[in-house]
Amino acid sequence: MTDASTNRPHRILMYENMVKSRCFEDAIKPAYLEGKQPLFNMAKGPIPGEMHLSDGQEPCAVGVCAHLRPEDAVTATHRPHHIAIAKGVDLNAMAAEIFGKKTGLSGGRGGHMHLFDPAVNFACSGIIAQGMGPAVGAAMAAKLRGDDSVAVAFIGEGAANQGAFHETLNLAAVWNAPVIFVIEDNSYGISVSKADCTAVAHNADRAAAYGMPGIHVENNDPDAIYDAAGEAIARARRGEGPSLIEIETTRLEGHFMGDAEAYRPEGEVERLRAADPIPVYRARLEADGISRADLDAAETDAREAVGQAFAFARESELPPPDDAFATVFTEGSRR
Amino acid sequence: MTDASTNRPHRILMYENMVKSRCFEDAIKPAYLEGKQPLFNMAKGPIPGEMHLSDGQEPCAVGVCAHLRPEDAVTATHRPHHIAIAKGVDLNAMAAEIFGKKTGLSGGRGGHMHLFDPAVNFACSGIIAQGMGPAVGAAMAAKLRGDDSVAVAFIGEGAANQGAFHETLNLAAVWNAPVIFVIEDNSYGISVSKADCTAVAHNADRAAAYGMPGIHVENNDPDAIYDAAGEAIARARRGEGPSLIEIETTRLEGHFMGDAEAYRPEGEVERLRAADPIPVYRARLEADGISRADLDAAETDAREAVGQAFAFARESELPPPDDAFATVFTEGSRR
Amino acid sequence: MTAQTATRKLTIAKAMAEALSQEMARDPDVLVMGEDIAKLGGVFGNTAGLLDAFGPERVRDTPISETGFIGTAVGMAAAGMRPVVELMFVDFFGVCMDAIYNLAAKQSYFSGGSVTCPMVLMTSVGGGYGDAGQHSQCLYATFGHLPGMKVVIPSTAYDAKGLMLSAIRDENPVIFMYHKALQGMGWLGTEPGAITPVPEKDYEIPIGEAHIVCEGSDITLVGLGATLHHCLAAAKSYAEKGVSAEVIDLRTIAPLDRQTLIASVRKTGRLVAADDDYLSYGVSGEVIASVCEAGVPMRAPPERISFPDIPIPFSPALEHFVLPNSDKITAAVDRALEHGDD
Amino acid sequence: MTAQTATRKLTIAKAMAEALSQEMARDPDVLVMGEDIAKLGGVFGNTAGLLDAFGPERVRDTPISETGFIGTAVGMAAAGMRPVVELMFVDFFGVCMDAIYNLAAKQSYFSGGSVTCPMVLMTSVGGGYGDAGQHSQCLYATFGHLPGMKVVIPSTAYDAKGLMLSAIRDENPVIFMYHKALQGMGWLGTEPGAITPVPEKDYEIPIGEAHIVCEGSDITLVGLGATLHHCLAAAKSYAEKGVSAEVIDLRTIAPLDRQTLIASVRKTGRLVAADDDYLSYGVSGEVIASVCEAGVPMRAPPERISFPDIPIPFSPALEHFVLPNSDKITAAVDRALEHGDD
Ligand SMILES: Cc1ncc(C[n+]2csc(CCOP(=O)(O)OP(=O)(O)O)c2C)c(N)n1
Ligand SMILES: Cc1ncc(C[n+]2csc(CCOP(=O)(O)OP(=O)(O)O)c2C)c(N)n1
Ligand SMILES: [Mg+2]
Ligand SMILES: [Mg+2]
Repeated sequence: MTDASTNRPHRILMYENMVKSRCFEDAIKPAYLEGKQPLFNMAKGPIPGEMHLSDGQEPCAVGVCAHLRPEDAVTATHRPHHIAIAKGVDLNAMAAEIFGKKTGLSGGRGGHMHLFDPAVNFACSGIIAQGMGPAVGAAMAAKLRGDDSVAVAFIGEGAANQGAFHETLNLAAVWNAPVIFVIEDNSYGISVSKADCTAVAHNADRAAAYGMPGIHVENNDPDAIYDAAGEAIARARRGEGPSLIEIETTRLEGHFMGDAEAYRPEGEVERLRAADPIPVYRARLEADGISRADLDAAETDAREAVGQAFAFARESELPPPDDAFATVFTEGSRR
Repeated sequence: MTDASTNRPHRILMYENMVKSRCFEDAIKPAYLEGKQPLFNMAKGPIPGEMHLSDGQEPCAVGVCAHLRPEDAVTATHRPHHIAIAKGVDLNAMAAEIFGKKTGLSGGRGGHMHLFDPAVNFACSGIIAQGMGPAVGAAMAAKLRGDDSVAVAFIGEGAANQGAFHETLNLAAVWNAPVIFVIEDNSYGISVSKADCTAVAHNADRAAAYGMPGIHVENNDPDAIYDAAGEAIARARRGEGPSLIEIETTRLEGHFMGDAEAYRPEGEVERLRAADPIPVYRARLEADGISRADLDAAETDAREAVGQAFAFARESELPPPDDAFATVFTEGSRR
Repeated sequence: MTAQTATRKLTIAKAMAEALSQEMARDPDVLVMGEDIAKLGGVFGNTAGLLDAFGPERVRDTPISETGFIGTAVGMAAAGMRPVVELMFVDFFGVCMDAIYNLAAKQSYFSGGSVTCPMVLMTSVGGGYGDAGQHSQCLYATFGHLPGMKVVIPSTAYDAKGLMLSAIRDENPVIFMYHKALQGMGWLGTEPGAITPVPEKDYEIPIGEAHIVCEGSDITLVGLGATLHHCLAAAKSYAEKGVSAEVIDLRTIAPLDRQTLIASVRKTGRLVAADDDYLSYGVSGEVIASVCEAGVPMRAPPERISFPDIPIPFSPALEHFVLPNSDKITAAVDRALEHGDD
Repeated sequence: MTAQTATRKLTIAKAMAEALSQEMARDPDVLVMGEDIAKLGGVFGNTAGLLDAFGPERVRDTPISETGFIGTAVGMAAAGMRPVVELMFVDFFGVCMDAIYNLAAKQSYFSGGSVTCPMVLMTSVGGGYGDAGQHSQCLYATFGHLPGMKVVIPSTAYDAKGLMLSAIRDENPVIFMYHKALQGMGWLGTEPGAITPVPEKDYEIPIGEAHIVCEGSDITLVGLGATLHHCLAAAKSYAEKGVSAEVIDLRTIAPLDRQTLIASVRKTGRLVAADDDYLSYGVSGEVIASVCEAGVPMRAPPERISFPDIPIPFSPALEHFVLPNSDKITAAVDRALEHGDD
């Protein structure tokens, strides 16, 4: 097993991506609210529609993706920003997509829940657990072609009660697919707590129903996630099949922007914010002797990249209306 | 726990229902082939369509249903005859339904995969795992009304890889529903063996993923099934929630009539027939001192009931064509 | 009280919640299940207050297991309860359609009427607010095409309450589609015409009957949900020009009230149908086919305004270009009116 | 060899299997997955021989997990493979439609064309052999209504091979519906007209083009799959009476070839459309609407013969009463011909 505490380059990169992801969400927040005030109206402003922020869940994304190559496929959910960033999705095109611009990843057709970047094999979806099948498929394609790339499907703990979860874990195990299923357990599906809708305390225990390893990672800890993911991914690359990793993480914001969060117990948000993984991780890195200068540099790089991306998105043109009719079908055929 | 070996009335009834079910299938076979020879054509004859026989699986039905009352709901599958008979479905109306007659359970609208008898709360379906939700619903209705009736969902082992299996077991556990899920493991889903499509050796082990008891019953043994079901049903009646029971059983016929069964290993059918549960159970009952006279009487009663049912079915009229348009919607509404 | 009642205006969300609450008080067999319908009161507000009023036994948050809880509702309905379940967005039908169209919708028929399925499936439809291709669909025809279920969609709060009471009391599965652009949630913006006076008293709106919202003689405009309001806006603009448009709200998609449509076009001789579901094999096409196969003499070719056969794009620059609106309806009406009486 | 080829007749099942086998030999990225498609060769024979020829890596039996393996196929397609998956009966779409309509069908659009989904979903349709309400449906319009997928259905073995080769080579998801009454499995009985000469050579039939099977001037008959053969039977009977019917096989439901339909009815002035899917929001209604909205002058009201809006009953006494057939088409043609040139 990798000893994360000594694996400095990864840890600084992980920290940088955590900060980049948070900066990205922090840049989204005011932009999203433009035109939606005083009366919040989701249809208005430069970024309409639902907006699911990933604040607090950064460790899951960076700890797993630190092990991945561009050719390794990742499928994410309706809450995709942190994962997209950790996987190396083009930040400018991603921001532009969220602003519905011509220069966006899909020219504004997809929006924030439908980010596709084939250059780094990233995709996400607005349907719970929908990405799990495609991850198994990407893994099987690699296996059939005989290369050692893998696929990772990220889901929330709420998705672990969807039928697709069962079908894809079973299929992946039967076919010995090099795929890793990662559950970001932020303990809520919108307003419904995991305890109120899940028959087991730890979804990792469900791995036994598919004869695959199930790993439970506590405390939203980037290094522990890095280690667990490292083993599971190495295992998959060795042809030893799928794994399930369940990560205890935290959702610091509402389910989507505008969520009143009345369903949260008194003081929960404050408690979670007090354990914000970003300052916690920075403190640990400093304690482990990583220089403040290096960490400050990482933060600066992250901030600048996000600043550039949002500038690019804002400056970009909206797509011409006729673009609505393009790419419904891919032209041509294999002759 | 009930000591089945001393529980004579149940055992004789169980044996009678096993024989009745087998007689029913034996009566179906020639009737189904009428008009389908020399060239087998599923569309022809008094019983068109697919025909899924239950030969060999009788122990599952009788061992479980011996504990059930008319108000306890049972949902079955595309292979429903043995379960319907063990649950006490009107045999005449059932046979008539399979012949597509006006006097059938649904006037010939449903056929052999769609047998509904509200008098004994029996239903079945042609869609894999579709009956599991309705069983949870029947169980919840009983729970909410405060009576101690239960529901049982029968499925095949192939259905244990369908998403509905996961969703309904989780929901039943979360809501503590008085429902028992019974897997008839005949080791095949059409031509696909359980081993080729299931990531665990025993589906009973999947119960742990829902925090419910999982019981594995070996050897297609009616008494062992009776005991396991007795405990699970008593548990549900006491309000202690759902259970999963997996039964090793055998499919002595093809998946449906006309199945060439080329996918079976050499000699498998012969081996299974040598362990036909009906003669095996009769021998045990005799060894346990139940008189041949009682068992012969049970067989005679079973034969006569089936003979009567088929005579009734054959004599009955076909429905008038216009019946096709009736009962699509139930008239009236609650005012 | 009655004075206040008469003038009391509600949103569709509140009208739905009131109907549910009144029926739950009246009928102990009614219960509500779905994702986020209890503690949260429904993402779209239509179950607000029910948990406090009726408790967690009858108002149940579910796991994200649509096949599981809809199948469960069917079993409850067969056992004599009257479940109202929510499918948060109609776009999600793909994960649970079997339990709806193959189970709930066929239970009466497969049992020859001996087992009923009195349940309501509430589901939100429609776009226009930038929620993209998996959260903005309508799928009216997807449900209307399949037998054994009734499908209704209110265009006003008044209709929402009356249709909901009828739906719960119906002995059959009823798909109750509510349009997000009409729902009256502040955060979604709302068509003002959908917020109407709603009597507190118990009343039903018959399922299966279209509603002639305003009578006219020159052209028939047919809409439902959001497009009904576009049709009304178009009709208004023509009234000023002295053109008399008859506007029909389908209200029920299945069973479709063909008589009312045919009678209207017999009178007007012109037809423009508008809906925001996909065009091909869709609602407006069925309206046109039903009128034409009846041999109604037409003074102009019938026209339809529907959502084109493309996924719903996210960017407002794209979505608003392809969404039906009153301008598109007006353009179609202009074309129809150009045709004289030949 | 070529001589034998020219006259060699195949069933649709064998034509599908031949197309799959030839394309798998030609293109290493093609693989086949589904329930009972390997060892058994497909319940409906369309994958017979593939396992022996190409082995278990490329010919994969799956668990009964349609959502799982169809979603998996989409991931394979995105990765550059060309999966052909089988949904044994179209009736089962309800357990996996999300992976089809919300995932496969929208991948190109959501990615702005940067990720493709070249996959084929083969699925059996149709009844008439007593398999009842969950194993006899057609659901053409259910698939045709939703954007992003192409939908084809062959009426002959010749079309089956050419459409299958086109479908596998298409860069988009193609739903390949094969009709059980045409499939040519002895145990299902078969329409003899579906068993046709099939060249061994590689050929494609363009997706999106309807096929004028026979030209005529008095009336246009439109069918697909099984009803195409009913239309041909009806046309034959009229030919003897000196009435010239033009018969069109839709072949592709989406995208629908409206031009061909419109041009034909412009010529004949009469239209009868027949399909065995449910009537409302269905195929024949769309055919009628498409012709009428084009303002084609008609000599008689258009008619449709479809399956009524009821679940499919089991009893032959009921099923054969409600199924479309050539007599029902003939009756509609008679009604249409009564109308002179007004
Ligand atoms: C099939 C389906 N059902 C319901 C929804 C609505 N929905 C969107 S997000 C969400 C909660 C998901 O919870 P979880 O999986 O824990 O992810 P999280 O939001 O916590 O990141 C729900 C129910 C959906 N998008 N898809
Ligand atoms: C959702 C769905 N998928 C596929 C089928 C086709 N099918 C009918 S029976 C069957 C095999 C079922 O195997 P199992 O559950 O073990 O039951 P058994 O036939 O062995 O009794 C399959 C795949 C179906 N009816 N429904
Ligand atoms: Mg969560
Ligand atoms: Mg089995």
